[in-house]
Amino acid sequence: EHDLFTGLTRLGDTTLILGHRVSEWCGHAPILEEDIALANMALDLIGQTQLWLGLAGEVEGRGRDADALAFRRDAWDFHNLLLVERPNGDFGVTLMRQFLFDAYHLPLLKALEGSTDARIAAIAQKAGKEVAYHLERSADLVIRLGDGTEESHRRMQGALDALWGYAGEMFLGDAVDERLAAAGIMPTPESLRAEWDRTIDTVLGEATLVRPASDFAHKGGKQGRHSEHMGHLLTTMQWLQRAYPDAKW
Amino acid sequence: EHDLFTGLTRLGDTTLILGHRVSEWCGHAPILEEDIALANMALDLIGQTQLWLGLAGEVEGRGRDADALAFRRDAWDFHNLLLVERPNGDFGVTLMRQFLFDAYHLPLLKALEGSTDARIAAIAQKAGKEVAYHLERSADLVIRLGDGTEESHRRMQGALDALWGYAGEMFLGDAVDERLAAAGIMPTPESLRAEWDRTIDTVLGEATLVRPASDFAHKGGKQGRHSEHMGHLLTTMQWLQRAYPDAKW
Amino acid sequence: PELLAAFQARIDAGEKIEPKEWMPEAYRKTLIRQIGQHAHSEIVGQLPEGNWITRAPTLERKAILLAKVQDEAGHGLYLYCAAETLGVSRDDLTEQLLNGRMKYSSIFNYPTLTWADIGAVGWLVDGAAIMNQVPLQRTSFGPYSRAMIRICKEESFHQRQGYDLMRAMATGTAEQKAMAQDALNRFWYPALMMFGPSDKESIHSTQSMAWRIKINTNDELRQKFVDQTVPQAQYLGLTIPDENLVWNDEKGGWDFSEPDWSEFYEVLKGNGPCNTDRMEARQKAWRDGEWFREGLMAHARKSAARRVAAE
Amino acid sequence: PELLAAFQARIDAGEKIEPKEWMPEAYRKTLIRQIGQHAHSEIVGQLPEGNWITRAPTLERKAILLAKVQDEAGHGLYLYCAAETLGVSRDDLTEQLLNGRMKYSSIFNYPTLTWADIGAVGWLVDGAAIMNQVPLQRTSFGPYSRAMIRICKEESFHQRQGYDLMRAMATGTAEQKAMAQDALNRFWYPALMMFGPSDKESIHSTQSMAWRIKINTNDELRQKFVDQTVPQAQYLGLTIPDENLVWNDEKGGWDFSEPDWSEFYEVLKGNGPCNTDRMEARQKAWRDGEWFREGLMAHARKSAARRVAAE
Repeated sequence: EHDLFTGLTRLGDTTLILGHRVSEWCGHAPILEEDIALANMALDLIGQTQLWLGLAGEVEGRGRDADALAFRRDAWDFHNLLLVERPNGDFGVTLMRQFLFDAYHLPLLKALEGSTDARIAAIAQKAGKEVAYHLERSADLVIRLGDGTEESHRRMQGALDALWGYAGEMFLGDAVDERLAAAGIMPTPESLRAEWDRTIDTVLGEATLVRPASDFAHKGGKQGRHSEHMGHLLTTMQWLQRAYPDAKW
Repeated sequence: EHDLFTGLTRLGDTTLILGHRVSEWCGHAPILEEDIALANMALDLIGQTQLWLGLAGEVEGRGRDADALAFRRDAWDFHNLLLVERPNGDFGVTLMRQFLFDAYHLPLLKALEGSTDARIAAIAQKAGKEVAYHLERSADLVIRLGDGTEESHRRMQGALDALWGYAGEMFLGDAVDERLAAAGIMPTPESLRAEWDRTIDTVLGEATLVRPASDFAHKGGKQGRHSEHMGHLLTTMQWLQRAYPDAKW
Repeated sequence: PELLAAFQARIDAGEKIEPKEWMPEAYRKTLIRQIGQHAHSEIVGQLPEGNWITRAPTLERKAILLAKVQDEAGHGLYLYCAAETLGVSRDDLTEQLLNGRMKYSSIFNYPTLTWADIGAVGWLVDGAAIMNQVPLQRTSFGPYSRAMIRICKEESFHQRQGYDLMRAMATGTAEQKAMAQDALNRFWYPALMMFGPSDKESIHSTQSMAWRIKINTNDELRQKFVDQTVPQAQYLGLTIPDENLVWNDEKGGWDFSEPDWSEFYEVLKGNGPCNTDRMEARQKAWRDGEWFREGLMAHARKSAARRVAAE
Repeated sequence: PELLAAFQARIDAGEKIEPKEWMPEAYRKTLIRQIGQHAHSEIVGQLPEGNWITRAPTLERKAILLAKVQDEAGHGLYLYCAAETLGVSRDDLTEQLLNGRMKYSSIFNYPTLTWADIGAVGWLVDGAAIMNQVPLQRTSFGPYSRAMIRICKEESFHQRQGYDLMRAMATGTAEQKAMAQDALNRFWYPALMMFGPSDKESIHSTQSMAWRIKINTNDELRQKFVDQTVPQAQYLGLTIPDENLVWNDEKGGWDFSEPDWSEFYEVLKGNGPCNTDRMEARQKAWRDGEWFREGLMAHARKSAARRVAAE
């Protein structure tokens, strides 16, 4: 059960933190269509967070709901991927982060649709529809900007290079992953790599971007070891719940 | 007594928030000498905060010490000037904010040295020595950058224009100020204007910068009506005390 | 003059004017200004609410706020499209916003200082906006009228959500209640200002009303807003910050104090608490996004060239 | 070769070498590298601590941390000055830091994740640094030796403050204690790495020791550090994350596990948790400060010209 709780927080914390990062763009996007798209994506991710963390709280059975998990834990209890806590940077970094993640997120959800845990399968099914659209959109934009002007190409390649070291963690399993996979509850991270590689190679190819050669991967987020950025993000995200612990909102 | 508490928090909140803003530069200044100077200035301002807010807590007599006042109030209970909560911007904005403030801070402290309240006079005397140096330094840099390259001139003039609307609040008294002045405890804000004007005109003249014509003044900080920036600053500054209310540090 | 008379006759008959039909130049210009300002307001209006999205206290509230801001950006989009049918491009309008020649609603130059302000914006600001917009569903220009119908539906949803947030605050802890009251104190008069100065002062009103670009007078709408809002505040247990507020049996409405119109003109001049920050935020977004927009255009040109080459 | 022998004789006699005196080119180069790296470490070392200055939990702790970071920038300044006496400018050295040709201490590529990390940095990182630096007070190059004397005094003050912070955490609430233990867990092995790989692996060591640029072997210093730190951890009630830690009566010291040297080389290669962020922060500071530095220089030129004109 503790494994399941951990696995669910890995899913829910990742959508939460990415949703938060995306929501930081609100009102500052380069065109109105992107303001709309980013808000929509953040909304989807926060919605998925409610489901994953809600289920995590249920599984834990200690009376913590999704909000308690989102707003009352400190950094080391979060299990999100390091990739999603990277700062937004310019719009190219935000977009590339989204694409690298979407290309993993979709096969992950497809695999979770086959979970032996019906609750997980149901959430994955709902989320999968949203994320299929996220991937379509982020892949399309990566292509258009990679194969756009010299500057847009340079920025997208720079974003790719900068984020590449944070992509590998998505495919690094640990003992928890293995046990969850053995029980048919969640796929092993490694099993998602091939499809991701295919998507990445196809899209980067069309985008005229060069896939970095290094396979070094930063890790630790899934185990609660985060970057310095995480603590700053939480000061903002959790402010009201921390400052007014007795309030209902 | 409540007036005295308010007056003291106006002093201490202003040094606190400015000290915080200055400390945000740590490790990011344009030259090493500035890293040192900024840390030193922040240190002075935080030291002054300890004295002002410590005395405020004493005067209030409800068991709140300087830390309780600094870390456990929300934005509307802070009485700092709007000027000091302005974001750092580029180094020119930070420097200009400092200069506009120092040129007011020094005569303020000189006047406070004559306070009928001996505790206030003593703090002012100690702080005055530090602030004399702050002003010397910020005035000198404003001159050198104003009369530097075309770009440094443009940036300093831009900073001056952007901050000008926040300078006037330093000289706007309210009923609290009047009562404190009547009791000989603190000077009226208005009484500090002439010396400030002289300093500003001299330094801007040497710096080849143009004093903005407008005398519009944003106000409200002293009364607890802040800008949107204040809330964000507090999420960071107060994080640990809010997240771990039972801890001693 | 004959055209003009026919045009006015159509309006008087309640017909909609469509983009390709003849219209007086002044009608077109007035509409562009009004629709453009309205669109800009939706865009700039994202900022005060966006200010709290990253601090929303629950996932549900965060989702609601995100959905709301998304809707607002969407409204901006409809309205720019409506304006475009009058022959002005979105980029033109944006440029006029950024160089200060076009305005946006002054209300967004006030800051959102506490979480309760998000409630107050929904309840009072959207409330006032709806009051202004409901009649515009019947405006004479077809695309504008249709955009308004869609927008009003969503806005009234936002207003209910804002009121619900306010209710949670007003019935919460002492601190929450204080935040709620403070938000009402700060937003009440700016909300009243949203209807504009008394029509006695307004030059353009008569012509706009004849053209059915404006349907009610500012004072009518302001009265309606007060009459609607006072009982809502009472229900929340909050006090409207107006000592002169009193029920007037004769007119069947509330008497209330005028807002401080000198503040209104000061904010209009650029001296509101947030004018500079708002404009800077929009200018920065536009500037930082230049490479993105150019990248997309370059790609579109390349794709088009490839398609031609392939034919 | 005669010069060389005489030079070595002076060093062996414990004399100080001063900047204007003859010295072998390799001695000069080695010193520039060593002093430069040390200076860069002070500069980059501001970042992990600066990360918590804005979140320091009390005014007193904030003041202490500010004073410490200020000292470190000051140390950077002395050291750059010492390096300048060897004929290399600060700007040169800075450029080499920013383009990656010179390194800074790898320890600063680890993040500060909780407030306890600030204590751990003072206690362990400054502790290890002092262990390295105390012997360097007796180093053969005069300016370096004098800089070290001044630096060591301040560093040991920092270490005591770090230990005091750690004590407050370790004797605080359960959460604070957990943060303290976690900080020790994360910083223990990186601190051990600060002494460098075993001297058996180190190529430069022999020559450097002959020149008294290096006084003790890496392993000696590491042992000394462990022996000093273990009882301090015990006093705090914290557990050193090493199952093999055991007192060895024979050698009169603790046996301990080697750090994971593959991690060390990985971090050195640029793959530490914060290498990229640290370099970006420094590059951004330098880039953003260009106009400032140029402004000052332009003003200095103008002033000089005016003085000349006035004469």
